[in-house]
Amino acid sequence: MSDFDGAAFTRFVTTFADRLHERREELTQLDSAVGDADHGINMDRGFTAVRAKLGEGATETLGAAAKLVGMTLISTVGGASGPLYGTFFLRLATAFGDEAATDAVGLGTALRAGLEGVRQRGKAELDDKTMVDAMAPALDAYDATAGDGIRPALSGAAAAAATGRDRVTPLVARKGRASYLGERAMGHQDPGATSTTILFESLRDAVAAG
Amino acid sequence: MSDFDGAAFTRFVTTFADRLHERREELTQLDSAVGDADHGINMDRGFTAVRAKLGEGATETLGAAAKLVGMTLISTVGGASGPLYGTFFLRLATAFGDEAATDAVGLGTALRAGLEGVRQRGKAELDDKTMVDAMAPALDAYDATAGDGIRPALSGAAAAAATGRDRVTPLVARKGRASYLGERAMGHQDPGATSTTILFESLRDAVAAG
Amino acid sequence: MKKLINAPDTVVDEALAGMLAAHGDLIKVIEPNVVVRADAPRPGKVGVISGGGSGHEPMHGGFVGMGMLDAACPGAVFTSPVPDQMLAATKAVDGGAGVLHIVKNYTGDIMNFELAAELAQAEGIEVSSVVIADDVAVQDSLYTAGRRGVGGTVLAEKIVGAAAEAGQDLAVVTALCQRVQDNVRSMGMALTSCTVPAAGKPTFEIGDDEMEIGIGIHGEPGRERRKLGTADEITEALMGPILDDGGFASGDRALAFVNGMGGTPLIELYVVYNKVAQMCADRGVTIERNLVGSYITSLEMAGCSITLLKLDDEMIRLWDAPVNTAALRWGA
Amino acid sequence: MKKLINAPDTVVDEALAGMLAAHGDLIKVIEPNVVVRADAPRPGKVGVISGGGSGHEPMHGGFVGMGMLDAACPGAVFTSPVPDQMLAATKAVDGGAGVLHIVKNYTGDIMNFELAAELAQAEGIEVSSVVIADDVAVQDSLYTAGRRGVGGTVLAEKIVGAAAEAGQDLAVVTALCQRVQDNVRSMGMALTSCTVPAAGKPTFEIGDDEMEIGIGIHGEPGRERRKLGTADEITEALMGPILDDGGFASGDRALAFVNGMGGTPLIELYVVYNKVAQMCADRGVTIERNLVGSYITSLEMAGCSITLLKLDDEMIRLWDAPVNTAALRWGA
Ligand SMILES: Nc1ncnc2c1ncn2[C@@H]1O[C@H](COP(=O)(O)OP(=O)(O)O)[C@@H](O)[C@H]1O
Ligand SMILES: Nc1ncnc2c1ncn2[C@@H]1O[C@H](COP(=O)(O)OP(=O)(O)O)[C@@H](O)[C@H]1O
Ligand SMILES: [Mg+2]
Ligand SMILES: [Mg+2]
Ligand SMILES: [Mg+2]
Ligand SMILES: [Mg+2]
Repeated sequence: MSDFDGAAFTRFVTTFADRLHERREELTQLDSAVGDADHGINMDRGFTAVRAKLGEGATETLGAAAKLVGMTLISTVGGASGPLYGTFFLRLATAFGDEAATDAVGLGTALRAGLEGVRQRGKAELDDKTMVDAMAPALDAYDATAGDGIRPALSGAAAAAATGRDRVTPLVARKGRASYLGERAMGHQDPGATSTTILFESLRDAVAAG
Repeated sequence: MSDFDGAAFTRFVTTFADRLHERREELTQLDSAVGDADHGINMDRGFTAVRAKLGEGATETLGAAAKLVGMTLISTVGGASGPLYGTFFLRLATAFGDEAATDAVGLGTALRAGLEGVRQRGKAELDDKTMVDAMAPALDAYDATAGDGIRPALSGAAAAAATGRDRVTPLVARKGRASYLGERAMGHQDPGATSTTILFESLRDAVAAG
Repeated sequence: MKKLINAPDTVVDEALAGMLAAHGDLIKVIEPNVVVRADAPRPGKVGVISGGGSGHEPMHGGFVGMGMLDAACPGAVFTSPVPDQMLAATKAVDGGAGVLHIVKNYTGDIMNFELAAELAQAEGIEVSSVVIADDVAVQDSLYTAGRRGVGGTVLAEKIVGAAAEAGQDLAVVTALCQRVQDNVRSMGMALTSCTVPAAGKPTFEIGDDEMEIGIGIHGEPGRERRKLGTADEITEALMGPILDDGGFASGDRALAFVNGMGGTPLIELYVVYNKVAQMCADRGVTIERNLVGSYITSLEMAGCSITLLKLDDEMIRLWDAPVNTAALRWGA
Repeated sequence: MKKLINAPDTVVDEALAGMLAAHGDLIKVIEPNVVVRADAPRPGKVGVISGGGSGHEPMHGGFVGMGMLDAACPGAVFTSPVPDQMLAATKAVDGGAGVLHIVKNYTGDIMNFELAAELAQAEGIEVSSVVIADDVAVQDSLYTAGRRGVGGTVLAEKIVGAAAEAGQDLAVVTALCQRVQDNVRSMGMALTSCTVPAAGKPTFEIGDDEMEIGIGIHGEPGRERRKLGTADEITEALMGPILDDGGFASGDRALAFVNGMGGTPLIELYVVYNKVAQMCADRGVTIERNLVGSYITSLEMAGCSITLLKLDDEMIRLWDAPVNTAALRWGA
C-alpha cells in the first residue's frame, strides 16, 4: 500500500510554506533573542520561492519534487537554514528516487536520510541546541510507531519534535549564532528547532488531510 | 560725581557671569528651539574665562577692564555671540578710556557705543529678532532717565530690555540661525535677546549693590 | 546621551589628539587647536584654510593635506571657531602668496573669520575670503542671514585646494572658489535629531513617523516637518529645489554628492544615490563625478543631504587631481 | 523603523544599483547579485572573493577593485549569500590561477561557501578557502561554532588582495590570508541595537544607561550587558582581551583599526583611537599603520569595534600597495 504520493508531498510543502509565512514574525522574534533576527524571513523567502516553483510544473516523481524543493531552498534562503533544509530535501530526493509514491517505511527511511544530511552539513550533535534536537527525536518516534502506519507515526514524530525543541530550551547553544551568547542563550527557544517542529506538524496534517 | 567705578564694573561682570552660569540650561534650551543649542554653553564658557582673567590682576582703568573682557570673549566664545558681545565690551573700553570711574552720562555714552559696535558687527536692524531688540530699547530707556541718576536709568534699561526681548518673540527672525527656520521661529524667545536682558539686569543690580 | 566620549568638554580635544595620533604623517596640531598640513607653510603656494564648529567630522580637519586644505580650525561643537584660531592658521600656512579663507555662511563663522582676516592683514598677510552659501532650503535674501553653507563646502575645498596645489595665485584661486559657490546647490533632511555633548539631550524631539526637511548641519530643526517618506520621495523633495534653483538643464554636467549626516549607514546613502542618478538622467544632466559617504555631518544625526555642482572642464580636472587627506584620498 | 529606504525587500537591490551607478568604473554587477571587478577576469591572476549578508557596508562590495577583492557576494540583510552567488563570482573572476574564498566564520557563510566551492571545483576551478575568526569576545573551541569573523576580514582582504594583484600564486595567497587570520584579533561593543528592515523593529532593547560588550556584526546582543562607560573604559574593555589573546608584546608592530558600527560618527571613533594609541604605547606596541572609520558595519547600530593585527614587513608592504575601491583607495 502507498500512503505518501506526490499530492501528499505537495500538500506537505504548501502547508509548511503557509505556516512559515503565518509564523514568520514568531520565528524572527526567536532569532532576535539569540541570533540575527532573520530566521522567519529566511524561511518565508525560501518557501515562497518553493511554492512558485512547484506551481510551475509537473514533477513526476517524489524524488524530482523533493529535489526541486532542496535546490530552490539552497538558492534562495542563504544563512545556516538554507543549506541545512536544502540538504534535508535533497537527501529526501535521493531516498525517494523515482518512485511516484512510498509507504510508511519508505518515508521514514527518506526522512532519516534527510536528518543524516543535516548532521553532516552542520556537524551538530544532540544537545548543541539546533534543529537537530527536534529532528532526531522526531525520527526516533516515527520509527518506533511506523509499524502502526504512517499517520500515527507522523503524529508521534510531530509531538516528539516539539518535545525535543522544548527540552533544549534551557541549554547553552554550542552551534549556530546562539553559541556566541554563551549563558545568555539559556532559556531561549531555538528558532531552527521551532521551524523543524512546524515541518513535522505540517507533514502530519498534510497526510491526515489526504 | 562718579557713580560707576572699577569695583562696580567688576561686580557687574561677575554678576553677569554668575547668572549666565545659573541660566546656562535655559539659554541653551531657547537656542535648541531656534538654533544649535549652544548659546548658554558659549556664554558660560566665555564668562568663566573672563572671571579667571579679572581675578588675575589689577586693571587700573575702566577702559583696561572692559578691554580685557572684550578680548577674552572674542578669544573664547566663538559663534555669533562671541564677536558681538566681544565688540560690545571693546567699544565700552574705548568710550571709558583711562578713566577710573564715570557717571550716569558717561556710562550711557559707553553703552551706546557698545550697541553701535554690535550693530556694525552683526548688521542687524530692529525687529530682526536679535540681541539688538533688547539692547536698543534698553539704551533709549537709559538715556530718557539718565538725568535722574544712574540707578533709575539702569532700572529703566533692564525693564526695557525685557520688554524688547518679549516684543519680538512673535516675529520671524531675519538674522542669525533662527532666520533659517522662517515661520517656525515665530513664538520662540530669542536666546541672545535673553542674555542681553540678563546683562542689563546684572548691571542694574551690581550698581544698586554698590 | 549615548556617545563614545569621556566628557562633553574634552571630546573636541581628545578627537583632535586621536586625529593627530592617526594621521601624524599628514597633519600637525598647533595652538590654539588648529589642524595644519604637516609640511606647511609651502613657499610660494597660496594657503587655503577653513574652519567651523566641531561635530561635522571629517570636515574640516579630515580635509587637511596635499591637494586640499592647508589648515582647519575646529571650534567647540557647533560653535564657530574664534579669530585667534584663524589668525594662527593663516600665519602658519602663509607661504608668501596669500591665504584664502573658505567660510561657511553662518553669522558666527562670518564674524570670527572677518576679525581674523583684519588681524592677519594688519600683520601684512594678504587674505581673501569666499563665503559658501549653497543650502537651497533657505531663501536667499539681502535682508536675512542668507543661505547656509553646507555640502558645497566639501567640493569647494577639494577643487580649490587642487588649484592652489598647482600653483595658481590668490586671485585665481579666489575666483575659482567663487565659481564653485555660484554653481553648487544643496539640501538636507533628518530622520533623527542629535545631541550636543554639553547640552546632554537631543536638540529637538521628533516622532517615529516624522522627518525634518531642509535642515542645516547643526542639529537644528529644518524648514518643515513632514510625515516620514520613502527614500525616493525624500530624494525628490531634496532634488527638486536643487535642480530648479541651480537651473540644472539637459546637457549640463554635474558632480553629485550624497552625504550622510553621521548616523546613517552607507547602504541607505546608496539607495538615495540610485534615485539621484535616475533623476539626473531624466533631466538629461550627466553625472560626471560623484561622492557618496558621510563627509559633512551633524554629530550622530540620521539623515542625508544632496549636493549638485555644475561642472566645467577645469573643475573636473581639479576634482581628479591627486589629494591625500585623512578623509579624501586618490592619485596619491 | 526610520531608514532611508523604499521597502525592506528592495533595499539590497537598490543599494547595489546605487553602487553600480556610482562606481561603474570600478565594478560591474552580474546575476545573481554579485559585485565583480570591472576588468575581471584577469588572466593568470588569483581571484579573491568574499561575501556575506548585506548590512555591513562598505564591506564587501566597497572593497571590490584593483588591489583588493575581485568579487563580493551580498546576501539578504544579515543573511549569508547563497552558493549560486559564490559560484557565479568564482567563475567570473577565475583567470586560470584559481580563486581564494575569504569566509567569515559563521555557520551559514561556511556552509554556503562550502557548497559553492564543491560546485566550482566540480567545474574544474581550483578553489581554496580561508576562514576569518578574529572575535575574541567568543571563546575558541572545537565543540562550538567558534569565533566570529569581524574586523580582521577587512585587513585580510586588503593585504591578500595586494598579494594577488602582485601575481602571487594561490598557495602563497592562501597561506598569507591564513597568516593574517592567525595574527589578528578584534572585539566590538554597541550603544544601540539596529533594525533589520524586514523585521521592522530593533533586534534588542537596551536602556539609555546600558551598553552591550562583545557583539558581532549582525545586531545580535553581545556577551554581556554593562552600565554605559566612558570611551576610555570601553576602549580598555575591548583592548584588554585583544592584547592578551593576541599576545601583543613590547616590540611588536601593529595595524590598529578602529571601526564604527554604522551609527557612530567619526569624532567619537577618534576619541577611541586616541585611547587605543595610548594603550599600545603603554605596552610597547608600535602602531605602524592604522585605519579609522566605518568599514564593517551593523546597519545603523551605534558602537565600535577595535582590531589589532600583528604586522610583519611583508604585510606592511602589501597594506601600503596601491588599492582602488569604492571604500579604500590610495596610491591610485
Ligand atoms: N551547525 C548547525 N547544525 C544544525 N542546525 C544549525 C546549525 N547552525 C545553526 N543551525 C540552525 O539554524 C537556525 C538559524 O537559522 P537562520 O537564522 O535562518 O540562519 P543564520 O543563523 O545564518 O541567520 C538555528 O536556530 C539552528 O537551529
Ligand atoms: N547678526 C546678528 N546681530 C546681532 N545679534 C545676532 C546676530 N546673529 C545672531 N545674533 C544673536 O546671537 C544669538 C545666538 O548666539 P549663539 O547661539 O551663541 O551663536 P550661534 O548662533 O553662532 O550658535 C541669537 O539669539 C541672536 O540674538
Ligand atoms: Mg538568523
Ligand atoms: Mg547657537
Ligand atoms: Mg553655535
Ligand atoms: Mg542570518
